[in-house]
Amino acid sequence: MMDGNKLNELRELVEFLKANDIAEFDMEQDDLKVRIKFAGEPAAAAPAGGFDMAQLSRLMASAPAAASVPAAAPVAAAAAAPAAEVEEKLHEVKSPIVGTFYESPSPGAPAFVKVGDQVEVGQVLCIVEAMKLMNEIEADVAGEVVKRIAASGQPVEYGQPLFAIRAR
Amino acid sequence: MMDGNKLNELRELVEFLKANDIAEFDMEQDDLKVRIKFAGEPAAAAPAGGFDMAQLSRLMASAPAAASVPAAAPVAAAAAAPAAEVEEKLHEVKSPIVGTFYESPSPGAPAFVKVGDQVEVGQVLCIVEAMKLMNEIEADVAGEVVKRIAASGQPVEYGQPLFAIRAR
Amino acid sequence: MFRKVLIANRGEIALRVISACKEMGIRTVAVYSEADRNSLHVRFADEAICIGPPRSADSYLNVPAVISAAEIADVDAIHPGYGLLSENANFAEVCRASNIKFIGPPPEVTRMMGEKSTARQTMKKAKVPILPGSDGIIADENEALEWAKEVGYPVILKAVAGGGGRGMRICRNKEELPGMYQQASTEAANAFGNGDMYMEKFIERPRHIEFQVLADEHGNVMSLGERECSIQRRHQKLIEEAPSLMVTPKLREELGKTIKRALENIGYWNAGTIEFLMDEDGKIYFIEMNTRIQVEHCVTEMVTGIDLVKAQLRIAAGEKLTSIITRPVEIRGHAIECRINAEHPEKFTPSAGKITAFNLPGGNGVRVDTAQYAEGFVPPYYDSLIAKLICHGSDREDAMNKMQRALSQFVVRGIHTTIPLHEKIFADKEFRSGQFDTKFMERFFERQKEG
Amino acid sequence: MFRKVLIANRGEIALRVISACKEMGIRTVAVYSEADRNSLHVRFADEAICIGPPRSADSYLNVPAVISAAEIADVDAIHPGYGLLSENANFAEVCRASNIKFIGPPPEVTRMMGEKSTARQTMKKAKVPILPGSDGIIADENEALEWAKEVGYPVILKAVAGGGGRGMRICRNKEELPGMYQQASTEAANAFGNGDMYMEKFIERPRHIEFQVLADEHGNVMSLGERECSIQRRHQKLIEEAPSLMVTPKLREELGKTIKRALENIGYWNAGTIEFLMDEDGKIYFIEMNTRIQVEHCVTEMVTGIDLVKAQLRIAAGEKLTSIITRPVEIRGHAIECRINAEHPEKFTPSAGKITAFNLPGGNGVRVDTAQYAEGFVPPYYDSLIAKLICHGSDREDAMNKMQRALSQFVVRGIHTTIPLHEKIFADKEFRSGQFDTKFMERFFERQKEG
Repeated sequence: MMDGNKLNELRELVEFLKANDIAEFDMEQDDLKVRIKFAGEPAAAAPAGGFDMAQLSRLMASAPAAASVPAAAPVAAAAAAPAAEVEEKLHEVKSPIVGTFYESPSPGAPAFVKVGDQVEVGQVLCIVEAMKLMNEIEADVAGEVVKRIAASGQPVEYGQPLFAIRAR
Repeated sequence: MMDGNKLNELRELVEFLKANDIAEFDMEQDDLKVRIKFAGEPAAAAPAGGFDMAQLSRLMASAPAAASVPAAAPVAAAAAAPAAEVEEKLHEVKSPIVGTFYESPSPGAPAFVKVGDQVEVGQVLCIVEAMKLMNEIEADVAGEVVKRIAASGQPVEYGQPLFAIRAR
Repeated sequence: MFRKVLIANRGEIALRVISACKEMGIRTVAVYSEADRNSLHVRFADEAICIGPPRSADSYLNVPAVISAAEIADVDAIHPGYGLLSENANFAEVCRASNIKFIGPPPEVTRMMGEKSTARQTMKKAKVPILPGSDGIIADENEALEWAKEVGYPVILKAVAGGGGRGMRICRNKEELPGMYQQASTEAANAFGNGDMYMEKFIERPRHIEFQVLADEHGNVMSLGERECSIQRRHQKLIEEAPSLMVTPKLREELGKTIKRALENIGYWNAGTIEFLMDEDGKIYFIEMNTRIQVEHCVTEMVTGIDLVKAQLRIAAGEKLTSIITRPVEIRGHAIECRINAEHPEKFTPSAGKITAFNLPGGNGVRVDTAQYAEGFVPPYYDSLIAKLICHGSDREDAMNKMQRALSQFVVRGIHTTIPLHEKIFADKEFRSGQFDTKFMERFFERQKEG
Repeated sequence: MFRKVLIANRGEIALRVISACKEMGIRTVAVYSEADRNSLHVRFADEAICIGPPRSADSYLNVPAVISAAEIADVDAIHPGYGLLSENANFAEVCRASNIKFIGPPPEVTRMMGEKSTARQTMKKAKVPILPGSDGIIADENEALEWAKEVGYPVILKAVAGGGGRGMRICRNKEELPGMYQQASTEAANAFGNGDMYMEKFIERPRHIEFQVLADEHGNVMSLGERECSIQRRHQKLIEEAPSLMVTPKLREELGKTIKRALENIGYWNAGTIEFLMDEDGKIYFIEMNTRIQVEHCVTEMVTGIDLVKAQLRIAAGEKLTSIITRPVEIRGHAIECRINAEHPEKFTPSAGKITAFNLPGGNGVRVDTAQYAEGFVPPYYDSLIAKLICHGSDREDAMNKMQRALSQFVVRGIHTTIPLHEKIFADKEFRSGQFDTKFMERFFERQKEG
């Protein structure tokens, strides 16, 4: 219906209208008609959830990432990685809890899975230890393990990608 | 949908409308129709000076102009007028100094010029008094006096438009 | 001193604690929910760990997540700020079990002071004047009538487990008491799963006055004077001051001594606040104790010159009060705090969203505590407090004039804030007179409607 | 008190004066050049008048424009801030002729203290220790040699009309003196149209220490203690402190008394600053007096609790010092100011332009004086100072730690600022030791290059 270019233009238009507190906007040109009317309170921006990263404020955007998450902090070290993966449209298995990532059930034991393995839904991929409890993390899609993003023994934060899986 | 040029035009248009406190705007031209209606609080009113509103930062733009230049301050009272004139591309004779505007050489005497007069370059249009000195302000273009913007006896600031002249 | 501290909070108080730690050379670890990824407490901490989704219950109130973050970041201590986990004795216990120092009192004392009737008994024993009322739970209507006779009407019935006005009734005579007792108890049982009631003397026009204390682990207690917190809307403080116009130096000293005596006996340590009501005759009655740092701690800091958050950290690290506060406490000038909330200034509806313009007032005697910034975002999930504006002047008049000036230079666009409300309050004659009570806001709104 | 005051300045000091006026209930009139239309001093004044194009000479320094604006706005008084017209005796005279109160000393005194040799004589008479040197202009080489013999080598030759290092020579022996005298005099004649020279004892490693005074129109003078201003780059102060580690309470009191005696005799009123050099042995010598409020006045405000700008206004309105300062002046804690300039932090090239992000630090003990804001614009026409960051702590160590914390939270994007430079200075061992002198920055840059 709309190509990416048009969508970008529309996004720009809407953001512009919002920034200018415009409540309604109608436009007709050739075979194109646009009518935009904003609901409710003016200036209510996008919700805190998903889309916000794209609209990072200028203050944060222009700040060196290291300022908030220093490279030295292992927790955050891997957090930057997934961006590249996302482009390949791989499925990411994310940590549902804060803790320490382990690829195998005990030291020296073989890893639950390795890159190239085919996994099923519910298959244990790794352990995240939190407060002395070993939490088994299961695959939520079936497919091929393309990458192990976290390193064994590494602290992980909530929502941090652990594995990339090419879903089948 | 809309090319960058059009978006720029629209941006300019909206800023202009905001600067002029316009709440709704409809337009038809050839196959183009535009209708704009502003939300909520009236946008920032016209600024103290002339055209600078377009360059006002967001902070200043969203602030009521009354904060910096109250309506009660005679200095700024007439300052809002020129915006409308600009569209007609009239030449503005601006005050080169801060002072008090007088349309005639002495109280009760006829004005130097009146609306409709044809003036020549160098012809005295008015007086601006500063520090007890009467400074004659001369026309810097030849043409017809379309409007006297400042009122006699009114304080004027540097750069404030005094007359609008349709240059010939 | 601690090497590394985790701050289990968000917003201005998280940044306040981070700043105190930085100034003391302590490394800081912020925790945050997904909604706070771009918050300044995340940006300005040395490390930051995402602990869960936006909902507080799943992130900031999620004890395993916070403890796990503390473990992987290898911190020595956790500062809970205010609200959230700050008065959660279970959390303090888990910290203890995990060998992480909880920056607050021992969980036993938090529990004791958290139960209103126990707190009353404790204070009563130490001869702190308490509001006349039932010594604990009232068994039935008849006991309620007896207590009311002893206390004298009007009385107020309150739920032991209560808060926010539910399970609460004001009774003016013995005829209406039995019915109200039943109603309130039923309401409390429905709301809190506990219908137990207690009774207090009802003061028609009370002032809310609270005393700031510091206590160390070695049994030393110090009073830092009082705060006047009567400007409230629905039990939410809007404006706080120090000192209170109603507290004479003599009263301040006497109460300070009494409080000291009370706390020395119960093994309390940390900063703490003893809340009182003052009646129309200037008599003062204990109501409850808060065992955390408070939102309004800054006004005490301004008039005493003592950094309360640093004091908390030093106390938790085992230091003695005598090494933290080396001079006699002296009250200098007058300080006022305005809570700037992301709310509509008349309707009080929360106003989340993107901030499009943000100018902070500065200059002489002006302090701002905030974690907001231009183009920041106020998420809809949490407390609406976005900034505290604190002004310190030579006297109350000077402080009020500074506040008016500062409010006029505090610009926030994109969301609604309570700034315009504060501007009106500071222009109000009754407020400026200093002669008000906790019903002030009701009268103020009436006047605004009329005006 | 004045009804309405015009502020003949821009930037942070204009906003500082506007804020003081607002807090005192005085209406304010801002003047501005076309380049400053969107500045906060324009926004926050009650009225604002454009007085000319961007160049200072055509606007802020344009006496007829400023006076005319004062007349059309019908003000009682003009506050000149610092720089610009603040020490222009002619401007003060025009104000007087126009029946507008100039907030500063009488023009006669400004003239007297503006001439260095006259100022020296005045101070010498009052027994203020002055730097040994020629009593006025040196007629020729021979007189120069005689003076140098009396003063003792090394000596420094300076131009009477001078400034900024031109017409200045350090002479270490009698052989090089005659040639240097000729060179310096010629240089001064070319630069200032006046080749007159004077001579002072040259101190190898001096500290710059200055005393803040207030004086009223009734002959009362009060010293508010000193500031340490030795951290300079090319005679531009970068960091100022109060008190100075080198000034003992005894020296502070003695010098205060001497200064008081000196100023009582010359009919001075207004705030004022007496600048001294301190030699390696702790001996202190008068060098010059500034008859205006200074950039660094804030550090004195922080440690004394006295508002200097309000004091200026009250003095100008005829009040007595005894009613302005009612308690003995006491120095409390330690304050440090960093000048945040829009300059490259290493090359010091001015950095005008649009600010794209701006986050001010706040919290306990942090004061920011600025007229900048997010998305504001730094015009290329004026002084590069965009903010002053002032931290007040219990002692120097505490103030330095606060400053480091505050600098780390001060975010400015879009232009370069000296924030990174300050961060490095506050991490420097010599700076932290407090044992430095006006050559500190040279050594600091050397260390930076090596490191």
